[in-house]
Amino acid sequence: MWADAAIAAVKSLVMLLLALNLTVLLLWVERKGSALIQDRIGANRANIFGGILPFNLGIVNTLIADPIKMFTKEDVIPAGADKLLHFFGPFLAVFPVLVTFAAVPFGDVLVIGGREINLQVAELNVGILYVLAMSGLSVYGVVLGGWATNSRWSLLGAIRGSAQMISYEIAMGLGLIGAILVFGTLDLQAIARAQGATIWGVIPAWGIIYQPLGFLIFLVAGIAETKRVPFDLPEGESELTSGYFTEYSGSKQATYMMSDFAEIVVVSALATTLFFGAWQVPYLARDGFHFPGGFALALPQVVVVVMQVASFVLKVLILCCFQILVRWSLPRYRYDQLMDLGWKTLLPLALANVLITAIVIVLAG
Amino acid sequence: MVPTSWYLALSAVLFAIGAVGVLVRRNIIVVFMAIELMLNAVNLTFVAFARQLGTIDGQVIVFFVMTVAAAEAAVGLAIIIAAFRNRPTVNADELAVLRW
Amino acid sequence: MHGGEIIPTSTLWLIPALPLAGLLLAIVFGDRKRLVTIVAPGVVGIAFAVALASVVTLLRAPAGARLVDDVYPWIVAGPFRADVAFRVDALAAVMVLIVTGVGFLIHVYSVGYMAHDESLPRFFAYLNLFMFAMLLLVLADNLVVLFVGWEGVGLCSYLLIGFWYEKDENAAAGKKAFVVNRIGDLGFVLGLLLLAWSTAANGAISLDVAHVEEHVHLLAPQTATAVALLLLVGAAGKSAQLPLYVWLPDAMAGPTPVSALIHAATMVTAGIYMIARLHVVFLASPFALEVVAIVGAATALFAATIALVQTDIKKVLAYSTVSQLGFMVLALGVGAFATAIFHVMTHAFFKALLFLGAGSVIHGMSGEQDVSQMGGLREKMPITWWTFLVGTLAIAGAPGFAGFFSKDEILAHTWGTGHYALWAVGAFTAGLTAFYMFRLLFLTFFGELRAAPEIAHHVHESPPVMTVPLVILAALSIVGGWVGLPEGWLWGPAFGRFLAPVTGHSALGEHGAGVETALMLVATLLAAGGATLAYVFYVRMPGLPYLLAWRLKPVYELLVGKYWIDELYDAVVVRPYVALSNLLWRIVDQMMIDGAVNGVATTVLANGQLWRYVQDGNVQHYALVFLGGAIALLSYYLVR
Amino acid sequence: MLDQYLGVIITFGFAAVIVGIMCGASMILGVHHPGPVKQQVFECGNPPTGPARGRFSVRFYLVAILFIVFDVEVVFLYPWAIVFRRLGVPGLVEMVVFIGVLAAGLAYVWKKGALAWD
Amino acid sequence: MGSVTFFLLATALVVSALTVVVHPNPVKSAMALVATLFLLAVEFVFLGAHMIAALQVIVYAGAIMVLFLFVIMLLNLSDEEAEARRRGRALFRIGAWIGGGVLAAELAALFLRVPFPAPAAPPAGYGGAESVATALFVDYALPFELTSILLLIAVIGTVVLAQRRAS
Repeated sequence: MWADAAIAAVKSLVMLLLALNLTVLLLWVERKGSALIQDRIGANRANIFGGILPFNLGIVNTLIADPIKMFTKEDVIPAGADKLLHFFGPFLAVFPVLVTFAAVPFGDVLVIGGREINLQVAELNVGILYVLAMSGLSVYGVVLGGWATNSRWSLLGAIRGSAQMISYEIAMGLGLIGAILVFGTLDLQAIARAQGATIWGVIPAWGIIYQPLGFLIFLVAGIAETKRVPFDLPEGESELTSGYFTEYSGSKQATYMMSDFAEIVVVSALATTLFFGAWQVPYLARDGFHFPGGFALALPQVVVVVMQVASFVLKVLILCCFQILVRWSLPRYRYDQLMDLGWKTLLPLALANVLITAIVIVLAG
Repeated sequence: MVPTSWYLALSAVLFAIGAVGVLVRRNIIVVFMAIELMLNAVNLTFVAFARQLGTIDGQVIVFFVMTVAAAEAAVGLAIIIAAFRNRPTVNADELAVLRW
Repeated sequence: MHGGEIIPTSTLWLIPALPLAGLLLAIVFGDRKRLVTIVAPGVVGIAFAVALASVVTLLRAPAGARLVDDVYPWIVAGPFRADVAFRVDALAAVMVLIVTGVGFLIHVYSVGYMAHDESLPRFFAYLNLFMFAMLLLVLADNLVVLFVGWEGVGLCSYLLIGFWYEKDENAAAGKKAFVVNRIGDLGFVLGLLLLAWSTAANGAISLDVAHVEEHVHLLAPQTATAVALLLLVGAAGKSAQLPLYVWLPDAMAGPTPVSALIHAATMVTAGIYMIARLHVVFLASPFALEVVAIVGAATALFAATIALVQTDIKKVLAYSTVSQLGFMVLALGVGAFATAIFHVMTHAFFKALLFLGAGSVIHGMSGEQDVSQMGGLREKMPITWWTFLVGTLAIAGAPGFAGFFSKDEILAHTWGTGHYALWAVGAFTAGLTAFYMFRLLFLTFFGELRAAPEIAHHVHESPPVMTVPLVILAALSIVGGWVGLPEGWLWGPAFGRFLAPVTGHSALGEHGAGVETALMLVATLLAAGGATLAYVFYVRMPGLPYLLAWRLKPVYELLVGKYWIDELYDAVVVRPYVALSNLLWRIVDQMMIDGAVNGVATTVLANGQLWRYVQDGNVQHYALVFLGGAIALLSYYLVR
Repeated sequence: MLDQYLGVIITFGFAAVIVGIMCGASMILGVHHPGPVKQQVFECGNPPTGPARGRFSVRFYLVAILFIVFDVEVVFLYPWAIVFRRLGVPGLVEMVVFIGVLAAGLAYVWKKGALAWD
Repeated sequence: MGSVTFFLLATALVVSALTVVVHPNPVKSAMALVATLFLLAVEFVFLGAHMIAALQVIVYAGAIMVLFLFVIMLLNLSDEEAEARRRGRALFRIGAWIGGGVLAAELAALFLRVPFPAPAAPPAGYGGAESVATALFVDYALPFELTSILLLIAVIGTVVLAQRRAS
């Protein structure tokens, strides 16, 4: 019993660290990426080793200097605020997101000493529902954040933010249903393995091929969920100062920032798992490559696993960069446009998608 | 294996707490929450009996109970909002008049 | 006695109809006083003429006959039948002549007496109404019609006593008279009903006098006694006998002609006439007759003693009337029905005379009635003085005058039928009568005038319209007595013989004529004694009465207070009655009935209040009740 | 059946620890100089106006209600999606009716303007 | 699973349920209710109802409680303890608490008295998505359709009620 616990612990640590590192990495990517896009230098002040290198990528700046500054700042709690809720605001904003990674598979099976370790923290039979449940809880982070600080503007920001999140949660949910229809199961590992197959022997059977519209709806809803531009109305609004976490400072504000990026990573991870063949490398089975031409290349099990994990991380990274790219290129939506998009376009579209997929499956047999 | 009757006893306690909540609290919304609590206690009994009998029906019924609870919450809160618009109070005593 | 020849006529209804017409005319021409003063007496005069004619036809008819005028079938209800029918037999003839004759004279007198009164038409209307009712009573062939007349006269006496209703005591006197009469009438009605019920034969209930006379044998002894006693109660009410006499003295509140007509001559004799008419019933129960006699004698003595000390001229005459009525009832009681009627006639003449005389004195003294204020009116009012003297002699029973013959006959019959004690009472009362009458005479007409100066120089003789009736009545008071002489004198008891067929013979018993003359001597001596005693008391030594009064203080107080009968009645009957009604009103009505109703209302209200708190709209309270219910249910399962 | 959730529980534990540290860090490491001005609600510099927790339009509340209803719909779709292959056409018909009715609800709300953000 | 964990979980549940009822601040009692629902979801997992547990979190904790929080914020409800202690209420409150206690005791006594046989080991996949789904769409098809109508009515009702009427 304890061996399982240990393995599970290792797996969850690996997953959490992976998620955290990716989140932090994204921080840097965004700072430098946005500078690159907008043809400016970006963060390059902090430099530990006195400018050994000719160029300063600002890694030190965003990855070391900023976090330290954030954690050592004074934690100002406004008058009339509710201490307990003030602490639980950011806590509930990040916690559900981190926990969602438990269901995401990052590899096939690792065989060590005769034990097959499923590279997925928790093989949940109700995988996707678990993910949906956790994403639902993150709404509380926003709501409590706004209510606790006793400031009218942050309350307004919180209400708008949460209204936006819940509107797009439905669309996200419906988007996934298309994929589930195709794969017929809620267990993410099963879905990932199903994507190993090939259509007509050549095309890798990734979700996106079956569900292009589903993927699109899911991605848009995902971005909206993360409240990032073009949907970052809650904090970006000119009159709302910085939305519901204006009254937060120090590590709490850092936590809220981090929740943003964590959510981006989660959305990318889910997108990859469902639509981009999770850890699947085209034509790679457990024992090695099986190219369509009948040509096969045997590989040791460890190499296969490494390749699978690498492909998973790579895909997630690509999607994250895409989302950051989106942030710095699209103008911000007006709030009524935002809601209309959510309710009047995405929702009907998703419903239609579900019906079409169902009909196609029934016809195709 | 925890015997089913313990679960039932636990749900009884939860139900009683919900009932007291309905009686004691003056704020209608909290009364409403107490009612939700009572509903959940009942759900617990359903699931406990489902396990006891080994059938799935109990769980399906909980499914429907949740739907009904959702609809009830929606309409109930709509009524409270409408009542609030006429008389700016959520105090149960002040809403003792059968019309507003 | 019964079944005399019936002579049908069709004129008798005129006698009562004429006064009725007079009444209607008085109502219609109420505003023209002169016309009313002519019509009212005229109508009564014509009625007297018609009555006289019918009596003449009766006299020409064989003895025991009667004129019957069957007007129309009034009540036909299954076995019971009552017609409006009039009869004139010997008894009715005497009565109708008295009523119309004396009535006519009093009407004429009233014209003068009431001349200055502005509501004169109303007075004459009432008088005519009274005449109509009295004639109905007297001429009735059917006891129901008699009863209608009986009530009519009761009403008129109430109206006339309370004629000057502005003053409260007059109205109260009227009410008192009416109430006491009603009590009497109740007895009378019960008597009639019992009589009708028990004399019903072969399916026919009738109150015809003839029918009653035929079937009186059907009455069982105790029923007859009951009927007789009830009829006596009626008579006592109407003729002011002992228990129910209290209203007569108060009736003096009415105008003097009224007292004369109603409370002397006619109405008060109705009771006597009724008993005479139904003597067959009384004969059927000797015990009742004894009671009647005793009541009569007692009333006579009782009233006479009170009259001794009265100072109001009309009150003295009122008590004297009660006393004389007592004599008549005594006569009836001893079976001398004819003698009673004879005394009714003579009494009508001299009592009317005395009352009208008193009226003219009061008229002269401009309303003063207190004898102590009068005196020495001989010179100023000669005619009134002389006629009053004749009246006093007549009532006292001076030989040759009317009262002498009728009263002695009564005493003779009382002795004759063995009622020696009653005779003694009667004789003694006769003495008292003489004493108080002469006391009145001397106080009024002898000595100096004791009135105040402004009244004194106003004293004047009454106008002829008042004095002429006085003179006529004085003549009658003298002549009236000669109709019924004692046996052996001239034409003997002609009056008795005339009435015999109707009222039956009242044998004088075995003593015959000798006894009667002896008794007459004794009575006359007593009367003379009374008169001289009065002369000594009030003319020779005026101080003596006061000395005697002071000496016999308690007796004097008793008499002046009229034995406190009124107070007694008040205490025994009126006050308890009022108390009872108060009690009933306060406890039964207020507390029990209202209480019950209000009680129900208040309990319902209280209940409502109580339960109002249960439904106070607070949802959480209702929820608590839910919880209670649930716990109760569960505890049942726990216990089971 | 507990093994499935072993991973979840452990992840919950680690995540709680990590987030707790992150949130609480500045409270412990940070400096403590609370001042009235510093504690003032930030409104672009000017002093806060009006009640802190003022009311807002009922529009948001409507969105929340619609969210519940459609969330329940989504939740019903998931189990359907899983067993759809075995149900075949009847399953499809069932779901078409279900989605049709709720689409009618959405249309009603749409026409009534509950979604219009004026 | 052991009765220790059960008792731990039970006490946590009871404590959070009590906070929902007792705490004067509506927002705090709402969060307590969310915690209660979450713990109940965990109970469902222990009872083998994985699917229901997930749904519980999604529908109840995720949707309904958000609505409650929205309404609380919408109506800007202040703390309630000020007038909760109104004098007339004291007797009523005590009565209610006693009533609740008696009810709980009676129900618990009744349940504990029943000799439930040890439940048989559940079939494979019991409580999982497939088993619930098949039951739901095969045996309970009609109630499933009725719930859609119920939801439609709820939507229409809410819109009608919440809309600002012409008055």
